[in-house]
Amino acid sequence: MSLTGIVRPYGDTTGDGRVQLSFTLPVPFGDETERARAEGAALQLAAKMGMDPAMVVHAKGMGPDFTFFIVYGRVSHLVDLSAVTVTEREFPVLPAAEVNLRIRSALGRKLVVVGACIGTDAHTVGIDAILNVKGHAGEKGLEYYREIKVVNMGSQVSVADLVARAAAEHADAVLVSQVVTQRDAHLTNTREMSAAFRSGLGSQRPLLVAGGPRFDPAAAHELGVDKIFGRGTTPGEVASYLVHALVSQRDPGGWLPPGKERAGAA
Amino acid sequence: MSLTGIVRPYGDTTGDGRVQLSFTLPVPFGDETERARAEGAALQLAAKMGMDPAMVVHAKGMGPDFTFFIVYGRVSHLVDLSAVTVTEREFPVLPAAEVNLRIRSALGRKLVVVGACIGTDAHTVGIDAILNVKGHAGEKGLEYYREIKVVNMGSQVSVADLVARAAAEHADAVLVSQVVTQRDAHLTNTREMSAAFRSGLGSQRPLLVAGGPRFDPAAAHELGVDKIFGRGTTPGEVASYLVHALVSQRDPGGWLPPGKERAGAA
Amino acid sequence: MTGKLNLDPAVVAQARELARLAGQPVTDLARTHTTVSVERAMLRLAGLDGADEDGMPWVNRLTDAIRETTGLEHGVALPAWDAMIAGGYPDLRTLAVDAAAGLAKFRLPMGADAGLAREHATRSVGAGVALIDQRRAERDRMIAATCDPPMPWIYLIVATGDIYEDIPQAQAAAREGADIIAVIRSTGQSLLDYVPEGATREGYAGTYATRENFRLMRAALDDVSRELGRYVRLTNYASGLCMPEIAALAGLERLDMMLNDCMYGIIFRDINPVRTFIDQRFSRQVHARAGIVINTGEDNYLTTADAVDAAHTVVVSQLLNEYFGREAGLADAQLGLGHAFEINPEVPDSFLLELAHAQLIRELFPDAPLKYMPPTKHMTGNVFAGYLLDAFFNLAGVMTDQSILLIGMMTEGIHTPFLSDRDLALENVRYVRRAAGKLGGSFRPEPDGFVAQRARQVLGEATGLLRTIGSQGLLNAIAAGTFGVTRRPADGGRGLDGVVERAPGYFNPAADMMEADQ
Amino acid sequence: MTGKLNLDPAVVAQARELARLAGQPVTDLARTHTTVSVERAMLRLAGLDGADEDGMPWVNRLTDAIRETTGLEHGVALPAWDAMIAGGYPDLRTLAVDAAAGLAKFRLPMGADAGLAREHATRSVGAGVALIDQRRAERDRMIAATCDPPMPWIYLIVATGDIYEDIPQAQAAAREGADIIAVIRSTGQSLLDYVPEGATREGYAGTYATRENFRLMRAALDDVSRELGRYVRLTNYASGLCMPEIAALAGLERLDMMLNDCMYGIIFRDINPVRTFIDQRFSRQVHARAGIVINTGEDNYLTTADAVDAAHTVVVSQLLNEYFGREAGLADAQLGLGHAFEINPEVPDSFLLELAHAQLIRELFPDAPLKYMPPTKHMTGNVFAGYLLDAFFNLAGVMTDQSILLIGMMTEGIHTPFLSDRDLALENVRYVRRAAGKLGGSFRPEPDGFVAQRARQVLGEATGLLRTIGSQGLLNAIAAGTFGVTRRPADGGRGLDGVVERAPGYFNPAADMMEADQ
Ligand code: B12
Ligand code: B12
Ligand SMILES: Cc1ncc(COP(=O)(O)O)c(C=O)c1O
Ligand SMILES: Cc1ncc(COP(=O)(O)O)c(C=O)c1O
Repeated sequence: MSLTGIVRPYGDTTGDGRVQLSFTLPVPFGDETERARAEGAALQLAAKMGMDPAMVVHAKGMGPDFTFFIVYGRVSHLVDLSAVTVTEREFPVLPAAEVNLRIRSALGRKLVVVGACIGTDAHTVGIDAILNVKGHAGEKGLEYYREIKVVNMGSQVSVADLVARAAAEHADAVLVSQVVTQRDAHLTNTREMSAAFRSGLGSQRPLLVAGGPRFDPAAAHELGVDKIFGRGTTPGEVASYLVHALVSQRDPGGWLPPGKERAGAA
Repeated sequence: MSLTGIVRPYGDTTGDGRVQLSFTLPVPFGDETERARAEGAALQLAAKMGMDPAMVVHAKGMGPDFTFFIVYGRVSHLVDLSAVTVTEREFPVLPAAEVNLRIRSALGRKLVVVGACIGTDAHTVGIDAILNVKGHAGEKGLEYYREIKVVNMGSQVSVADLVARAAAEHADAVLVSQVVTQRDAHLTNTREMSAAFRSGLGSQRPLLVAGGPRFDPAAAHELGVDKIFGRGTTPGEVASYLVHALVSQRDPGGWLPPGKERAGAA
Repeated sequence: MTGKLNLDPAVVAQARELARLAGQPVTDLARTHTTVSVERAMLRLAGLDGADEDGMPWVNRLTDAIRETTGLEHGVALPAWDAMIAGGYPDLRTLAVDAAAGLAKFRLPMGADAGLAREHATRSVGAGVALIDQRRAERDRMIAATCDPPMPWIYLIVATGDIYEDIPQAQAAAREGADIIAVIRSTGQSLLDYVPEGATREGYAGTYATRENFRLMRAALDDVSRELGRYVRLTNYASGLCMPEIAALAGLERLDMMLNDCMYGIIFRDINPVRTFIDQRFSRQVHARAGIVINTGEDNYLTTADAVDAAHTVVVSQLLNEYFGREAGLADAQLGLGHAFEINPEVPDSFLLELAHAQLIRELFPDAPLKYMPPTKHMTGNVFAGYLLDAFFNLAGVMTDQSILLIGMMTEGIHTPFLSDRDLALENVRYVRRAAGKLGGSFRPEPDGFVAQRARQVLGEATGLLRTIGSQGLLNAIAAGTFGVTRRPADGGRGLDGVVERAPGYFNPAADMMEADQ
Repeated sequence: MTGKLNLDPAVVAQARELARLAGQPVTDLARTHTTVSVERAMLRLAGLDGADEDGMPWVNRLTDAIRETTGLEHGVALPAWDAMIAGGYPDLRTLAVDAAAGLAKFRLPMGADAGLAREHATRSVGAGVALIDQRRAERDRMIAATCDPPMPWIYLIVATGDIYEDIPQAQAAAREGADIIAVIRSTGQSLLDYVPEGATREGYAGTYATRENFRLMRAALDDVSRELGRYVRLTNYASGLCMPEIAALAGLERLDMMLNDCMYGIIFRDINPVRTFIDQRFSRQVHARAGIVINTGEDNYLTTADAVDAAHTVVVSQLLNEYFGREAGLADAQLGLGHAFEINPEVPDSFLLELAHAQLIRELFPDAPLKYMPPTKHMTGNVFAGYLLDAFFNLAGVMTDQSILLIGMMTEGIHTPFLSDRDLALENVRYVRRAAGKLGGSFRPEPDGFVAQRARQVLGEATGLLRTIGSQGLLNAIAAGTFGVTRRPADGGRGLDGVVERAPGYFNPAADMMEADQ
């Protein structure tokens, strides 16, 4: 059970390599020959995935053109735990009082957050879980923090409206949620959003944070945002990140949202 | 939906390559770092299996040392249907009357079949489904065939007893069932059985047929038997095969179970 | 359905009366206002179809042109047919093309001109309404020729975004036992103030609702209905900014059921409340005429509110939907009131609570084809747990005699359904129905046991809330976040600019026909 | 448990009386015969442990040597202790070593020699029985110190074949909610006429039942019981040719439950009927003393016979197991009568039929800790369908107040369970118990409805069959294929050569103590 060694999937004995796989192929499952061919095709795929031996334990024709398969088998791939790079959370999770304190002492004003569900996404439960007082998983949301001002624009917000509002509110950070991922809608929308902030506000742009259950947290850079939060995020993590990115790094000369220079100076 | 073309797994659009995978890794899923490492390990395995992108949609710690994962993702492997070799059934399935007729006219006596579950396997339902009058899937078993004499030795039969009985009965064919496959018990037992017939009866050996739900029908040669039947076999298929192997090929000079020469001559 | 819960009929009658009192002012609003979409729906019934090269429908072009010149307070019918007659236009389409180009002249005709316009308009719209009637008769014939499956009807969703992928998936689902196919719409459609045209292939998480998509899918399901000897119903969404128009198109293309709620657009799409209440009334009148069963959306409340705490808001909304629906002419058999199995599976006795809620609703609305929605909120990436939860939903459905079961997908927490998800989901419900279909007969809650008490408690809370709504006003209650813990002020949301108060002399032949129909 | 089925108490009493009549002749057989394994079990209680270098236990060596010289009809105790005393052996082990080498001399002592041998033997065996009593007290203390989980107890299987893989899997299962862990045996063990020795790592589809494996697993479960504050029970199999010995080892190592059926070995292992009936009586006497709950195997019949057609054979067998169990001194609370959820899921109303059967059995045996077995036969490679079927099994279990639920595995149709299969299975039952644990309260079959009628029909068929068995004789009925549609003649099967008729003066101090105990 070493954390750096080589492991294999475990069915019921160490190293047995057992996995379960299911998929559909666009092949018919009618007469005997078709069935044999379909199972052969399924086994070919399993073999290409590295399963040997592989066993088709279930095959079911769905309509005249498709067959669903369940396959069990053994893979010989090794999982090298030392090659797993875990990006440690780059900031500590702080209690709410500490978040408030740091904001007050460093900024001397409230930190302004604008949140929205952009595009045609109407799934607000996730972003509300982060923003609303009610919060999530027993943690209060950002509205509960005395030193954070939250502007929740709700759902289906167009990028143009979001940029305008963020500018008007002198937002330190913009939080957008994307739940619908079909045809990569979340990626398209996030890219569009970050591009608009860049072209609209340039170096004055606020910190950009995206979140949603099917994001890959490692994709922030690629999508042009500063940070991505995935499934199960809690408000405290988000608040702590904001402090880390916008407040704590202020003095050590880290990245500063330039909009704040202005607002702070005003 | 061509039967010879290239296909990919189908989730909800042609060519989307989507598959579902689940497995356990011997890695802990406790604190945040362990969880991140575990998911990373799971994604590493998925990547090695050719899934890209892959998404861990569920991860659950099981005790202190194991984590179960469910992964959805896309594989780019192509399934080449023309490379699937389907071994067509090499014999026609005959109605019972036809089976009886062919045996009577070619052999002039009953065809003798000895069946058993060998080793410590006590699963008789499968072989009984083939042998007993009651049969399987609406088809009567071999006992129902007027021209077949069935000796069903039951379960947990030792190989030595089986060879002795087969010799004593002048069996044309021996049918063994193997259902338990843990630690490849079915393969070991089948090999032991075919070796014993070879060494005990030599060229006089009867036709050797193995069956069970987890056999690979293509492995007959490797296991030293003449034929393997897998899950869902029906008695009619077995009867037809016996006729094909023992009766129909008699005249065209095919392989003859030499025991029969003797018995036929007697 | 003999009562298993010992509900007090007086309390039930009182709840209904309170719902009527709460809804009446909103009905008055709907009777005295029109919307751009109501006007466009009338034009669609009159046969105006198609779109310009940007894809903007001619009904929009024409309505906008009229609005700019004469305004909408008298309706578009008088100016439109007056302009047709005056300009000698052969049809509405030609008029619309000119109108879009700024070439047509509109005025509010008076006297005999008005009479003539009124007569022509009535004739044209009458042809559309007659077509709806024909479609309804066609449905009856199809059902007679195939067969009407017994309830509960199995309701399944397709959502590929591409009508040509949807079709084979829908047919496959029907072959595996689906009685109803719903084609989910692309995420953004409800916010569009026009109905797209033609067959479409690129929706997000759903396929655009267009007349052509309706036609293609209905034809495909007719084929499969004949193949199976079982009439397979088609559902879409009369919801969003174009609710009335989509209702008209559904009637014209023989859809069988439509998602249509008096408040869903308000709460979940941030569409203006007034706009929604006006649009829903007209759309329901059309549905009534077309013999379409509506499906209401109370299930949605339980995705944003807690299913135990907010159980009574579901009942309140159903009573309102019932009131508005009946008022618009819908028969009880057309009121597919919605509710859902959304209690957190970690809650002790969650299944008993679900049974209490489902049985309560069954007894409150004995003649309504209740639509029961599967778990969604508590579906995670654990597809095995999800498959299990869906089975218990199916079981609650058969035990409490629900009419329409929307079949849950084990991958609900992950993606829009795969073909195989749907197939497995159907295997699930088929097993439950076959194995435990008659369990309801042995389900007899103890008279003062957990189930019966819970049901009575929810009914009591519903009555209390209806009383509050009655005194504060429905629009204020919505603004205060009563439904789905979402606040929607009466002057907020999209589409308010499409609302117009009717002037005296307002004329809309479609509205008149529907009203007369009731 | 108030009756929900309106069973006629007179019919129930009659069924019990018929079972007694059918079983009595077999009991007489058991009282007048012994077997090699009964003798060896006595030696084990007297402290003889270990095996020679071929792995053959000393109890076998000693018994075989005595059998060859004096025969077994007087029991091994007299010749053995006589030889010890005469040969000045320090202990049985030394004697056995010599006996195996042909160096020990045996005779049937008479008079005072016999008295002395009897006295020594009684003392030695008494020490073993005292150890069993201690273990029983130890169990009581452990339960008091941890806590006894409420029923239904969740029963889970481990089956890796390797005791050192079994242990972590068992602990993981306990942590996830298992109340009982059963270590399945290697496929071949029941046909071995000896009990293997030591910790073992290479079973097929199960792990050998050995004293050391018992000890290791019980210790591991004690650890986890303390960790969880909940006593986790351990189960194994007192079945096969060594049934009596394994029962003794189980008592000595504080196992809590044992699979132990009066007919399983006959039907499913082709063990000789007479051998089995003798062995089962002695093993049950040991279980009675050890406070071990037995589990009977009626579930197995439904894997070879049809679960609807053969439902009554389950009831008949349970009544026989009850009779034989009580006769051997077991309290009702030790009678874990088995039955199963094995109806083909394609059969209409299968779940109602299952409920009828389960409720019938619950009402027939109100004080027995019924053991309810999950679907196995109709579990295919479709693990989703399997997960669903298991859920309905769990539901039937909680609805009909079963005591012990063996938790089904979604991969039943494929392989012995993976670690994750077990975890998912526990999630399944936890959900069902939490969500629907109280559903039984609302489960009230209509007095003459489908469920009640089916239950009465099965009881009627059982009574009829018992009457037939009474007149033809139980051994003949078994030979005719009454149970599990498998014919087992009284003179067939394995182990008959290990049966010996007791001579006058037969002496077995263990048997005597157990008999006195009753
Ligand atoms: C509730 C719900 C709805 C509600 C939404 C109500 C509302 N006001 O939000 C209603 C009923 C309206 C709805 C409608 C639709 N839905 Co919906 N819905 C869901 C459901 C059941 C739960 C989502 C949810 O609330 N999760 C709970 C929250 C707390 O979790 P979360 O969103 O992951 O948020 C957490 C993290 O991701 C993170 N996070 C999220 N956002 C952000 C943002 C920031 C800045 C940060 C830091 C963190 C963060 O923090 C949160 C707390 O941990 C899911 C299925 C499921 N079980 O997941 C489907 C689902 C999301 N819906 C889906 C679809 C397709 C739709 C529709 C488009 C269907 C249609 N065509 O009609 C419609 C239209 C809505 C639209 N245009 O978007 C699909 C999306 C498929 C996909 N992956 O593309 C899903 C997965 C269902 C499915 N399998 O098909 N839906
Ligand atoms: C019934 C059953 C039993 C019964 C057997 C009764 C009997 N007299 O047969 C009982 C209860 C006794 C039993 C006991 C055990 N069983 Co069992 N049992 C099953 C079960 C539920 C069904 C098997 C069955 O009857 N299938 C129906 C028949 C018709 O199908 P079939 O065998 O595949 O046969 C067909 C074809 O394969 C083919 N065929 C089969 N044989 C032959 C032979 C020839 C010549 C031909 C031509 C064709 C042919 O034709 C048949 C008709 O189509 C399976 C689980 C499952 N759902 O599959 C477990 C299963 C087979 N059992 C299993 C185990 C481990 C055991 C035990 C060893 C457990 C234990 N340690 O105590 C014991 C001991 C038995 C032993 N020593 O073998 C495992 C095997 C795991 C593995 N793959 O290694 C299974 C898969 C369960 C599991 N998941 O753990 N079992
Ligand atoms: C009543 C009702 N209308 C409409 C919809 C969704 O339609 P859209 O979001 O496309 O308006 C739903 C969601 O399921 C609904 O329940
Ligand atoms: C009562 C009983 N004894 C024993 C066994 C299995 O033990 P074996 O086959 O190892 O004798 C079973 C099978 O599950 C059983 O039900």
